[in-house]
Amino acid sequence: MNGPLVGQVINLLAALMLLIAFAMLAQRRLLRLIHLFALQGAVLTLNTLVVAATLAQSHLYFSVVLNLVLKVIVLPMILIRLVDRLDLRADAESVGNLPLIMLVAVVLVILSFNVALPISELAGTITRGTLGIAMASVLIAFLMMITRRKAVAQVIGFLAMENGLFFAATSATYGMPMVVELGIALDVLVGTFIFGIFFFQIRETFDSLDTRNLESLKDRE
Amino acid sequence: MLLQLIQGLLAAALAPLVLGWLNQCRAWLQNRTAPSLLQPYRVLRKLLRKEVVLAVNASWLFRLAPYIVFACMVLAGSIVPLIATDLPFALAADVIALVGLFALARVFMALAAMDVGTAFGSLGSRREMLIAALAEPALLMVFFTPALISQSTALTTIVDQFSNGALQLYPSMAFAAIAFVMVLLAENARIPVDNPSTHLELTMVHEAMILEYSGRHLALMDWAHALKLTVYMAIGIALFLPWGVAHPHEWLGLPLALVALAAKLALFGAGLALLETLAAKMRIFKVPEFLGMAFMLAVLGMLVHFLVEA
Amino acid sequence: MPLLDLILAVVVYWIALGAIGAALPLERAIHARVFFPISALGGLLLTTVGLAGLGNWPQAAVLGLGLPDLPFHVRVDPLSSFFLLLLGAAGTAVSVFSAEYFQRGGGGDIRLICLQYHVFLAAMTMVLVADDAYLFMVAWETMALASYFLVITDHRVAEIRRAGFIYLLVAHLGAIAILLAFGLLQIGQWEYTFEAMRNAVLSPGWAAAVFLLALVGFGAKAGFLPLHVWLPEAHPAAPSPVSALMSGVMLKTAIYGFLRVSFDLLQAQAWWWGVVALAVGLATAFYGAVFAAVQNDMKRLLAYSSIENIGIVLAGAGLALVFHAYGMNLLAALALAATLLHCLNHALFKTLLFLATGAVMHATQQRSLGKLGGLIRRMPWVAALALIGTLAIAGLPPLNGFVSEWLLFQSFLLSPGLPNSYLNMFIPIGTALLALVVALSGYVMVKFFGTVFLGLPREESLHEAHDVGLAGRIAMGWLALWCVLIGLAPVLVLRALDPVFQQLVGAGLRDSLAQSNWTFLTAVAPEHASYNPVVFLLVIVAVILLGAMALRRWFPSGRRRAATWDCGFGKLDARMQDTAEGYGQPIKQIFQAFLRLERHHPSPFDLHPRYHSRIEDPVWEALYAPVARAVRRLSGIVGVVQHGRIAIYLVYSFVTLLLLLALIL
Amino acid sequence: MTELLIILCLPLAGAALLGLRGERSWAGEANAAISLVTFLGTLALAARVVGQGPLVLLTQLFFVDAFNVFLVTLTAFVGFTTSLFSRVYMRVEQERGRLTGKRLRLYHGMYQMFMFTMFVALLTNNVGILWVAMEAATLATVLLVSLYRTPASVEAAWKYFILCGVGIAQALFGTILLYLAAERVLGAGGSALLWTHLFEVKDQLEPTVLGIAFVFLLVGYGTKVGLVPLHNWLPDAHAEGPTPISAVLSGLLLNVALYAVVRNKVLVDAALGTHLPGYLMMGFGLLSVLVAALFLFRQKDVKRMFAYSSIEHMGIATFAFGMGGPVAAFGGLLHMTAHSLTKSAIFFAVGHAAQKTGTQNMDEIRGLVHVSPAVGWGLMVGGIAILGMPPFGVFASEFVILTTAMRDHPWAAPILLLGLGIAFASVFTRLQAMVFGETTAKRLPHPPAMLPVFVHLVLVLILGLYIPPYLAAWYRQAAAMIG
Repeated sequence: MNGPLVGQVINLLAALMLLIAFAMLAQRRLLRLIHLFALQGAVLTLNTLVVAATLAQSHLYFSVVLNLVLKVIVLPMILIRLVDRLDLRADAESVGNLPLIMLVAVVLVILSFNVALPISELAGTITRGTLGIAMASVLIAFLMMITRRKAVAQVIGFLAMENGLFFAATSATYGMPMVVELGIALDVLVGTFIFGIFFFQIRETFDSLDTRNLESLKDRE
Repeated sequence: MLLQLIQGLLAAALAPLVLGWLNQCRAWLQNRTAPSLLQPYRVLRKLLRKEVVLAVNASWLFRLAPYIVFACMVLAGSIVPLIATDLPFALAADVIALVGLFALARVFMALAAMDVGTAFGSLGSRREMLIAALAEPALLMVFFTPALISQSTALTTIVDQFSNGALQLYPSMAFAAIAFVMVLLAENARIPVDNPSTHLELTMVHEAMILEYSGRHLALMDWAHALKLTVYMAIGIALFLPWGVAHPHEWLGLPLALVALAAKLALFGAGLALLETLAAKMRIFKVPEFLGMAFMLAVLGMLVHFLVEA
Repeated sequence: MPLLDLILAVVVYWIALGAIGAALPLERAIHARVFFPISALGGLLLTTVGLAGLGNWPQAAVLGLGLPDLPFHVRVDPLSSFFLLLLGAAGTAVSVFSAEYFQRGGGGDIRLICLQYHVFLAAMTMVLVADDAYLFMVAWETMALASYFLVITDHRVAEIRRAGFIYLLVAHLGAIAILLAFGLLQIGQWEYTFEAMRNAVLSPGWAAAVFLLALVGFGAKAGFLPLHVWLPEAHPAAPSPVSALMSGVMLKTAIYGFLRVSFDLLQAQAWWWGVVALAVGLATAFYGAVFAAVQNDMKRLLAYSSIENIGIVLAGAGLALVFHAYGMNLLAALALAATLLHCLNHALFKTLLFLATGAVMHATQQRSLGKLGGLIRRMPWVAALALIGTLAIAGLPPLNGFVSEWLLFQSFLLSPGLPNSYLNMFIPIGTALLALVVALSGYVMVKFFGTVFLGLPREESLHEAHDVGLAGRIAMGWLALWCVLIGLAPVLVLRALDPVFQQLVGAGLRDSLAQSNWTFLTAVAPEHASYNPVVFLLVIVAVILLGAMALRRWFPSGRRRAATWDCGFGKLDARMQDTAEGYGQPIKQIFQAFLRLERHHPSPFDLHPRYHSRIEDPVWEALYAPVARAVRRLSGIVGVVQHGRIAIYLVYSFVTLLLLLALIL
Repeated sequence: MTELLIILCLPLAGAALLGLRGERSWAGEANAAISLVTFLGTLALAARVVGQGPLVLLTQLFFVDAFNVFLVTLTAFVGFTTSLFSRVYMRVEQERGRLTGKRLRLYHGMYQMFMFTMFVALLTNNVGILWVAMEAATLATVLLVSLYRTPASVEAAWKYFILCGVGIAQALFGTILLYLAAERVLGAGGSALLWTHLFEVKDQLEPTVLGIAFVFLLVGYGTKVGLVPLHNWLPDAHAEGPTPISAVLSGLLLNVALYAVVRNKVLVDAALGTHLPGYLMMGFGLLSVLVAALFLFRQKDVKRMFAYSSIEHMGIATFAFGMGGPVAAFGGLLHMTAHSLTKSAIFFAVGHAAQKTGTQNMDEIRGLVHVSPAVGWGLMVGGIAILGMPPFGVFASEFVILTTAMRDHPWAAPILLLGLGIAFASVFTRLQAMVFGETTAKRLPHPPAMLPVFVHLVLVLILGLYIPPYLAAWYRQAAAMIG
């Protein structure tokens, strides 16, 4: 595919990433949240594939496979099995006043564009335009973690943030060196396992995954 | 050195006489028949012959104190320029050292009073120390003014400077003189502050301290008290009426100095007696105001010296 | 052997002694009888080194220890050797006394006390020879730390723990102020040796800042007015030999530090520094005297009296600063002579009195004045030596207390020579306040000696009080001897101290003292004022002997013991004497404005009416309580930050990120 | 080269072995033995680096210079002494029934894994691997914080995980931007993230990108260092986790995080030219000192109090490195060493004290000196040292830092001293109440392992009075490189 079309496809995929991020922010039902997360992983992998294919970045193929396996198949499957074991299928949580959060998210997008503007001029990659979007998705994932009360939702926010970061890496510098990428993938995988262990620990001690009862340690009389 | 010895003995001998004269003046002013001038000597002789009765738990301090107090007063007597100014002992102490000497005597008297362990002894010593504590700042300010004028704190220099200098009226010295008299009354337990002849537990200060003494110890204490009064009057005279003291190496000036001294002491004694008959004894906690006023007068004298004379 | 090596040898000797003492598990009696007398030898050596050091040239050296680019610098000059002399004299006496004091109990684990005691002595010596900011700070706070551990030897009592804490806290805050002062003195080249600080040229503003910081920093350790609150708590809490060492010597290291900074490093540039020091000094002296008069605990009384004497020392130093700033160096030397001599005198008689209280507490296990009395018969030696100490501290002529006060009065009386007319008028009023303080100290000491040693014993247990042992007599005798000697031959002492005056103010008293023979102490010139202690003593003794002989020969009369006069109403007992509180009542009455008095009057219907009154230190309410409340409120506000909700923590991280990004772009 | 292998592979092997056999009685001894051998390895490596200067090993994957070799040795030493302490501590915990065999296995396995991640983070030359190692360190310790399964420890572990995870994520973004800037100068491929290359080329890097990168890196690694606005996880994690873990967290993890921040600051400083990174770090440092000091005032739990004291000391070290200049850097390095030695010693003593009195609430710990003089005096002397009282090393470093601050930024010195003053007042009241006074605590059956505590305190005392010449040369070499 010739140059401008590739740029348009990549920008399209980036826009899709941002849309999914907004959707996850607003999603109340847990199960649908996991599906959205898997979708975001898929879009990310697709984007990396396009970049690898069109710009002859051979080492990216390896990370495409890695992402596909990790972020589209393994992690969502682990999360869904966890949700089944913790029988949270029907769990839903009321997100705070949604319009305000959305407004903050929009402001975040604007802010990240302005911050990313000077950087993107410097980046040599043609995908530099999407750096702003990558940063926005990271900050929105951060916002999602702040607004959610359920432990699982916070973990999904954390993983979404990882997705955002990975997307930033591909758009800024065509991905990180292989050793580092492997390390990050390993960390994310182990992290998710440990989150799983935590879910069971929290259930044992608090028999509910609501972080509201995780507020006893404080210094205020 | 001989002259020095004479002055010491003279002061000791003269003291009871001055006290006798003072009592005589007071008697006349209160139109009572006055006791004879030599009555204090007879009292001393009587006491010296009597047997000493010591309290059961009196320690060596109690027995030693009278001697120390008497010795201090004799030393003070020999330092103050009664008849001549170039005496060897005069250099041994300046005005501050004199105040220190009186303080030494007073501390020993207070300690001896507390040694016996009765209420009167500690009551007397507590009040004596209080009065002394409040009197010392005033006394120091009184000495400060003449020291400023004559650039020295040694009594002999002050006397020389005032007596042979031109006759000059110093208003600051007037303030200092009044303050000095008030301090004298306080220090020597005269009427406005303490009644020397009373034995009323509540009011007595000096008497309370020597209540337990008897025989020769009491004699020494009374003699020292009289000597202290004489020395104070002598200091007053040296500071404020210095004329007539024999100048150095002037042998023939001595008899004249003696006569001048006697006259001045008589005058001072009469004045004191007048003051005592006029004033009534004040409450012990009024004494701080009395001495505060003395202090104010002395400070005023010094300020006047700075403003007017310097 | 140059002096410096001797001094460092003594320091190492003491530390080694402490370490061995702590290591060997000997039982108490042997421990005390062996280690403390040996350390007294170190004290003696230090005294001789101090004396020798006064004479010759300053020696400096650099030790291997310390930071790589700021190794320890040590230096002995006349000023530090004078204070070494002071430390040696008092230290020897205290060590000898502790040999006996710690033998029979005295609280706490003897091995720890031995370690901390010797580290304390070594630290004080290092403070006096330190020549750079780092070694000074290390020695300064090690001294504070060692004395803290000594203060809380028997830490089972809550008040002692509280006293120890306040003491170390104020000492630490003082050290922070001193560190700031040194920081300002190096004006930007990271040069922290005293040598560099001496020739550092500071603008008047910074120099004033350094002076005020030094005043606050050393004041916290010496006990100047607003920062003195720890002293009456900490000194009584420590075992008596330690409180003797703290009161006698440690306060003087603070004065040494103050003199070193204001005279040596800053060369006393502005006259108003002196006035500030004078004012604070007089206020401290007055405050100490008044509070001492109303105490009824033996050691608290002595602690407040230490505050009073430190106030007098500071007043003298202030006056010397004023004279030096106006270039009247001879008068500055006179004022400095009064200051240093009073430091030495106070070290001697205060140590003597604290050792006496130690002996009394050991014999009677009583500390409150209300439960003592009549000990002069059971403990004649202690009473006699304490009498010498009492007379000296009250400033009575033949002894050393009077000499330093006489010099101080002379320098005050010479102040009208100052060109500044305000000072000419205000300083004499300061003199009057000083006279009041001296007289009050007489009052306090009569109360102390009277209630403890004289009168009837107020408790039955006092009857089997035993006198102090040989070691105690030697220690107290050594101090009393020094008091008498300095009292009788002040001129010799001042001639020895002349190099110190030359070093600090550039003028000495040598020529003004040389005009008359050694017995006459003269201020500026003989005709101006002179005082001859030898004549005083000789005449008094002569008159006593002659009087006694004359009376025995001419009026021989017997002596009989009989009951004391009881106004005829029956048996006199100990309860009828004045209590310590009663003795302090007039002062409480007159100076009520300065005291925070809480009086509890029994009501007429009480079954067993009890009257008690408590005197508190108003400074505590005025300065310390508000600070503590402010910090508590502040930490309350800050506490809100950590309130448990994870979402809020994430918001903190988020907001910080955004703020920094905004800052960057 | 062989030392590097020992240092890296041994802990990994240890982690595997102890992971499987952790509950056995000899597990504690094995853990200590492995740590000892690793420590000897680090000593050999240090001797080699001091002798021959910086080394680049394993095809540029690992880089050892004066700065990180001193931290590696310190980490290994404190790791070894903590393992000695944890041997006794864990046996007592087991007897009190608070730990099952399975959890002991997890504990010992994760302990060695944590040491491995520390060494990798310190020794790696690749900034990306540095990030991965930090993330792995968080993963290793998070399960240990919730070892006791009490509600509070689970909550602490959860917060620790989420906050550090988010923080580290931002550090990753910072690393990506750094990589972006480096790639423009060093060309694509793996070498752009190697610290040695970055160091040579650090002044040609793009300023604006590095500025933003440093912000992300500072906030990311700052969360791990525990600088104030980002510190919230630290007190909970230290108070609720087992004491050896608190000692290791306080003593080592904070140092390594600060090491990462300083590594990046060196690059960004040269690139930006302005003193901005320094001012940012100084700002964070001062804020940490003041706020932590105020927090100290109202603490009830002893480990929580000393956690806040760690925040305060890390604030001082960050402030020192922020000031820049060889002398300040020297002070910062000395402070990191003295702090980690003293703080770990204090946590050992606190661990024993808590076991003796059965509680961590300071109001119920009384009269330790009577119960067991070793623990009592260890805690008191440790407390005195950490509060910066002179004869000890912490005062030496604070003296250097304060005096340099007075020279370069006089306005900062009073704030620092105010913080130190308040901290002294608040900590000392509780310390004195705990160590002295009447007591009801019973004596423990077997003697506490107080040897590590006194070894640490003697080292800190030596640092306070006399810094050995080769150590001083070592610090100066590292400081010159940082300053």
